[in-house]
Amino acid sequence: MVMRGFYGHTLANPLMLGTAGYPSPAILAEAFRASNAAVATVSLRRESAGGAGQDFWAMIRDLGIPVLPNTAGCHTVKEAVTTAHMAREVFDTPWVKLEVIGHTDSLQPDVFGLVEAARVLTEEGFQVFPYTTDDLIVAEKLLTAGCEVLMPWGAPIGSGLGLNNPYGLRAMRAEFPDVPLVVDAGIGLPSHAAQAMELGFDAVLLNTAVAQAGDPAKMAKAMAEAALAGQAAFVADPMEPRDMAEPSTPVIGKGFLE
Amino acid sequence: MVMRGFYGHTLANPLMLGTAGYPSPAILAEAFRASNAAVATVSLRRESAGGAGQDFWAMIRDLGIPVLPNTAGCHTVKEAVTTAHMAREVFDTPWVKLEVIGHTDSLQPDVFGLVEAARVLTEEGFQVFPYTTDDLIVAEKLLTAGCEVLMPWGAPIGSGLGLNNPYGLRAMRAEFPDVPLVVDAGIGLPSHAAQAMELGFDAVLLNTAVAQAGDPAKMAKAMAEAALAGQAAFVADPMEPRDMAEPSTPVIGKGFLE
Amino acid sequence: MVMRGFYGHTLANPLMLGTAGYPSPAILAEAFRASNAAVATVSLRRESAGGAGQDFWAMIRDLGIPVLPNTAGCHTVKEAVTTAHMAREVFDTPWVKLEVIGHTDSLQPDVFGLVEAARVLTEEGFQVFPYTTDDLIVAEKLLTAGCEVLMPWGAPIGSGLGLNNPYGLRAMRAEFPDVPLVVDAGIGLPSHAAQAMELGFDAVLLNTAVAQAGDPAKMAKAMAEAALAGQAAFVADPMEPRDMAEPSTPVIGKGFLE
Amino acid sequence: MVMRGFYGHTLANPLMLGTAGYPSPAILAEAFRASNAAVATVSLRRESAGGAGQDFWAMIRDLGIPVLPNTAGCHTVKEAVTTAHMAREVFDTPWVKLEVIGHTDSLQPDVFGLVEAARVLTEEGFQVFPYTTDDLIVAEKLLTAGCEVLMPWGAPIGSGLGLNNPYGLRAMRAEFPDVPLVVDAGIGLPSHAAQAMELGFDAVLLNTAVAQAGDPAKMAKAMAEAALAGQAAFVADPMEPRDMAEPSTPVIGKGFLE
Amino acid sequence: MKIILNGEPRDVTASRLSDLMEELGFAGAKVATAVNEDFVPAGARAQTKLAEGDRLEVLAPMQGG
Amino acid sequence: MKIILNGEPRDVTASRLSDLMEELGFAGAKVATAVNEDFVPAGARAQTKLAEGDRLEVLAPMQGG
Amino acid sequence: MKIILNGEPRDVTASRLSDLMEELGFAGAKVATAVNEDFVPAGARAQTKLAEGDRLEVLAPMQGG
Amino acid sequence: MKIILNGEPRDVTASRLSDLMEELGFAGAKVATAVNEDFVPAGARAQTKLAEGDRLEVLAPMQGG
Repeated sequence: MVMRGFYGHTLANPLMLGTAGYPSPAILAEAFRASNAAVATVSLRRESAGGAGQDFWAMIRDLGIPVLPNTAGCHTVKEAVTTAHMAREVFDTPWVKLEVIGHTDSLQPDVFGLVEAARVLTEEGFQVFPYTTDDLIVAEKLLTAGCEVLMPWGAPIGSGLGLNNPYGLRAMRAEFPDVPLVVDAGIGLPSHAAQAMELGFDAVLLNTAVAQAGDPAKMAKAMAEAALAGQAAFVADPMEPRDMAEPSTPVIGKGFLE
Repeated sequence: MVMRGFYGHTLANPLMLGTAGYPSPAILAEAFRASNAAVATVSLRRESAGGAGQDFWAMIRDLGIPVLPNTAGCHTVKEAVTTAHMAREVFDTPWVKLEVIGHTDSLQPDVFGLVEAARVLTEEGFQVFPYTTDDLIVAEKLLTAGCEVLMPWGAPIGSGLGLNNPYGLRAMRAEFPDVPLVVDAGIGLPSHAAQAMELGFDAVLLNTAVAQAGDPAKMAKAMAEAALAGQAAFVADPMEPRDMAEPSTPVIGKGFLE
Repeated sequence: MVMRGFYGHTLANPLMLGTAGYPSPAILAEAFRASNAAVATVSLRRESAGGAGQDFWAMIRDLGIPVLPNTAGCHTVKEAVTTAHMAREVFDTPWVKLEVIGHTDSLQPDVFGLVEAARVLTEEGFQVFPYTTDDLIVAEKLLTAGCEVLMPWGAPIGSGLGLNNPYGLRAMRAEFPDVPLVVDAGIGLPSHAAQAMELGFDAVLLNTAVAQAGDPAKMAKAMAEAALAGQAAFVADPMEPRDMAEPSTPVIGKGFLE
Repeated sequence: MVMRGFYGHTLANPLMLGTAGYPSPAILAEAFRASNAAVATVSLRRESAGGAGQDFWAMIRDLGIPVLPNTAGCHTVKEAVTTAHMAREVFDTPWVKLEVIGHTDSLQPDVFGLVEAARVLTEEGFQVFPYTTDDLIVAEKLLTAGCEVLMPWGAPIGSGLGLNNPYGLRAMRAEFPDVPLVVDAGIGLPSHAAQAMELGFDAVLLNTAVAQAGDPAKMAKAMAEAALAGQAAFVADPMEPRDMAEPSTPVIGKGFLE
Repeated sequence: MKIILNGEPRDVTASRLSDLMEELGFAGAKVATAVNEDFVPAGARAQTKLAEGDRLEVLAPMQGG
Repeated sequence: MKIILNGEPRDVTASRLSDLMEELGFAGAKVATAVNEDFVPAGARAQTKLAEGDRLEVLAPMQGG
Repeated sequence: MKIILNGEPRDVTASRLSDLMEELGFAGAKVATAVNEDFVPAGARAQTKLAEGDRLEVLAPMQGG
Repeated sequence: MKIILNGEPRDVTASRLSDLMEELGFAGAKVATAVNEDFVPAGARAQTKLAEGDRLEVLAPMQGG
């Protein structure tokens, strides 16, 4: 199996997990331990007098895994670029999950701003993880802009709908055989995560489905296992589905008993 | 989580694995070890002069897990009942995976013969695992006949198409909350196995998808992990899918940078 | 195109329409006129002192199309058979839409009672239209019992979910090339009706989707047109879907303009 | 029902039909007559010595319906703009179906070139029908560029796969309630056309599914009827699909016969 | 005598079903009859006598799906 | 005498099933037997005699799904 | 002189596009023209001169999807 | 002087950003700063002076998806 590196970094496992919306920091930490997630996505927000951000950071640091800061909520190139710079200083990493949001309801990426911001940030030495759509031309432009990873959405952020357009994701995999691909957003169940990996993707990035589950730690672990299972299936060369059924028990040699 | 017993037996994990069509006995054994499958399905066939069946049996016995003999290929009640008796003597178990095939191409069960054979066998002390459809009335009759497990198909045997009618399987789960349910046949990928368990099923039974994979052991393990992941997700109380997207990163507190 | 007859009767068009649950008798009549439905399904109910049934009958008779009395709500063979006899006397037709309901919520047919009732009624000279599932073995038994039409459900009655298992319906069409097949129940939109006919079915039977639409007459007409369109498409030999794109506008001869 | 105009022009019916790949000019003309298509899409290609284009034009002109020239095969803004100008002169219409192809296999539009070309052409007085994706942000930019119509693909051109992502198309309809929307490309069957219209779209544009059908005229008519049926259903306010079934025949008043 | 008409208790005079149908106002109506859950064809009503407590069903055409 | 063993004609000497199993080399094998489509438990083989033309099935464990 | 007509080399006499169209038999035809990848409207053909090696595209209505 | 700190009006004394961070209790905190929507790296805070009405953003690590 080709292990595609993420800017030279090989993921410990194919799960990237978000840190938002958990019932408590303790449960968040438990979810990460249980799932052995390879990456933790984080953001920057206004620091409170109480220094809430400092406590959060201490907790994340203790997870001992790479952090991927996002530019969530940014609607312009300038805003995203500035946020990326601040994140690089705070988190001390060249990685950035680049979000340039074009639509407030669906949180669909603005692919125009995305490509421009990706170009700017790459030139400034960032390693960009672009949150994008399954548009192959946009993908091509992101690669030309210097991205070495693509993260198409499966469905709108927080929807849990799964893969709305498996055809598009399959086409993306076929088009860019050497590029690490991550399904980012939309995954609601382990079967969705498995399906993404069965398509040959390199990882899944999710948050809401874990944070809002009744038992986030259990769900996080389930997501990680399903992603690994889907990955293994892809490597194991699955059977071709057949339209007509065939017996799996050989009929030859069957006794005559009627 | 309710652990529904199979005639008093609790499965070590939610995977029942078939023993047909592997490239070699060694690979079969490897697939069972790798997946830690809880049950092995087997059949009875005419013994050859060379005693092929004896070697096969030695290998299966070494797996050290419960065997579930099937009545594969039987098209009549009498044939299925006789086969079950012979299997009970040979395998020394009251368990029988009851197949009364009604359609040679699709291997669709004959639900009429199935219910009748289930009644007869139950009276004769068998513990019947009926391979059936998602028909709720047939299911009711099988339970009345004494079955304590139901095994509806997901898709035709050997098709690998997955769950052709998730609605019907979901209805079955809702209708029989206390009955152990197994999706038997049709599963081609780990995501299918996960989906079945996410519906609240108690196990999956598969064979072709593992035996015909390029790497059966790897696929077997993937199927087991996906089934466990789906089961865990069901227990963890998944989020409700949402038609409209929501941000998973809280926008409150976002910096003003444009 | 093979025009499969319904007990020797050729349908004027592939729509059978129910008469239940309309806002008013006037709207019901309008829906039938607008759709030019070929058959009207009716039932028998206790006559009121006021003679409500007499008025209903006058209205239906004026539609001037064949009526298909059902045995809706019958849960036993005896009840269904008796109802069929009463219907034959009242409606003066050998046709009966045979429903033997096995499950009160889903209104799933009891295929055991169905086959038995079909046998009895056929022997007594009825022409049975059995409301059944997509079970091929049940279908075979219904034909053996004397049925010359099969009416599998698409989804539970009144659900409007469409075709829950197109695979099963397709298999049914392939298995019984000479038998008139009708998708009865579950159709909620014209696209569902078209899909059923594209599978090669001979008609669709629906009620709720029309009666409960905001504009029943408009919806009835839409259903009829979609059914006809699907039927025409099946006859017109549709293209095979392709996994990859193909230019429809010829590339050859394109001017060189860059 | 809101009849959304196409640059002030109201379509006679919701079908736009392509003119490519028919077995013969006679069959093409028959398909247009049979379907009463509202618009004919055409292209520009190098004229032969024999003047093949002149004959083609005579035949199209005789259809007596508006023509929509495309820029099929153009991969750059300049090429598309030049082609549009030449088309405007030849076909004497401000309408242009703007295609800027970004991907040779999938014929996926290059949304960057598309928006730029749309801006240029609008400024030069064209009325642009952009062949685009279901990307809401691209759609917004196309409208800002002056487009008053959007034509998202359902699936790759010539694939006949139908609507690969109904969710995205539904979101587009919800986002732009006042903009005429056309599903362009991917439609292979009447049920696909009906589904697009049931989503509230204003028309469908197709070609291959008709031209490559065994009987193009019959298929063209079927597509038109299905589109009209889907449109009518949308207007008629369809029932909500229900997860649990309900009887469509009222049980009240049922006779007691068992 | 008392019978059960369409599930409701009812005091009636006539015992012959044909007369009873008259009495109940169903003369000439488009209805089918069953007594004690058995179908009684119109032609057999004249020879059919009801007894105290018998259950009579009188069914008419109604909407159906 | 001639019997049908697992679908194939076969000349055999023993008529008692238990002896026949020995003769056929199935002694002690993990197999189940049926004569003329009826199951014969191992314990009943000694009392079971086969006649000319009888059909004997000897089934053993084999792969199954 | 030699030009490229619709991608093919071609020997032509006329240099004014309007005359050239006559020479090429496109007089009055429903076609649009481009020279060296730039659109030349019909009205501008008379003022448009072609030189050795110019690329002329003459496009006509054709089937399209 | 009055500035806007994270969107809220705030009276402050120090004008040099580094001093101001002390004054605001952010000394040594894991935060990044932006003045009037431009990023100010930690190393540049000492040379950065704020004026009346300037907008200061002080951002810290927080949960994200």
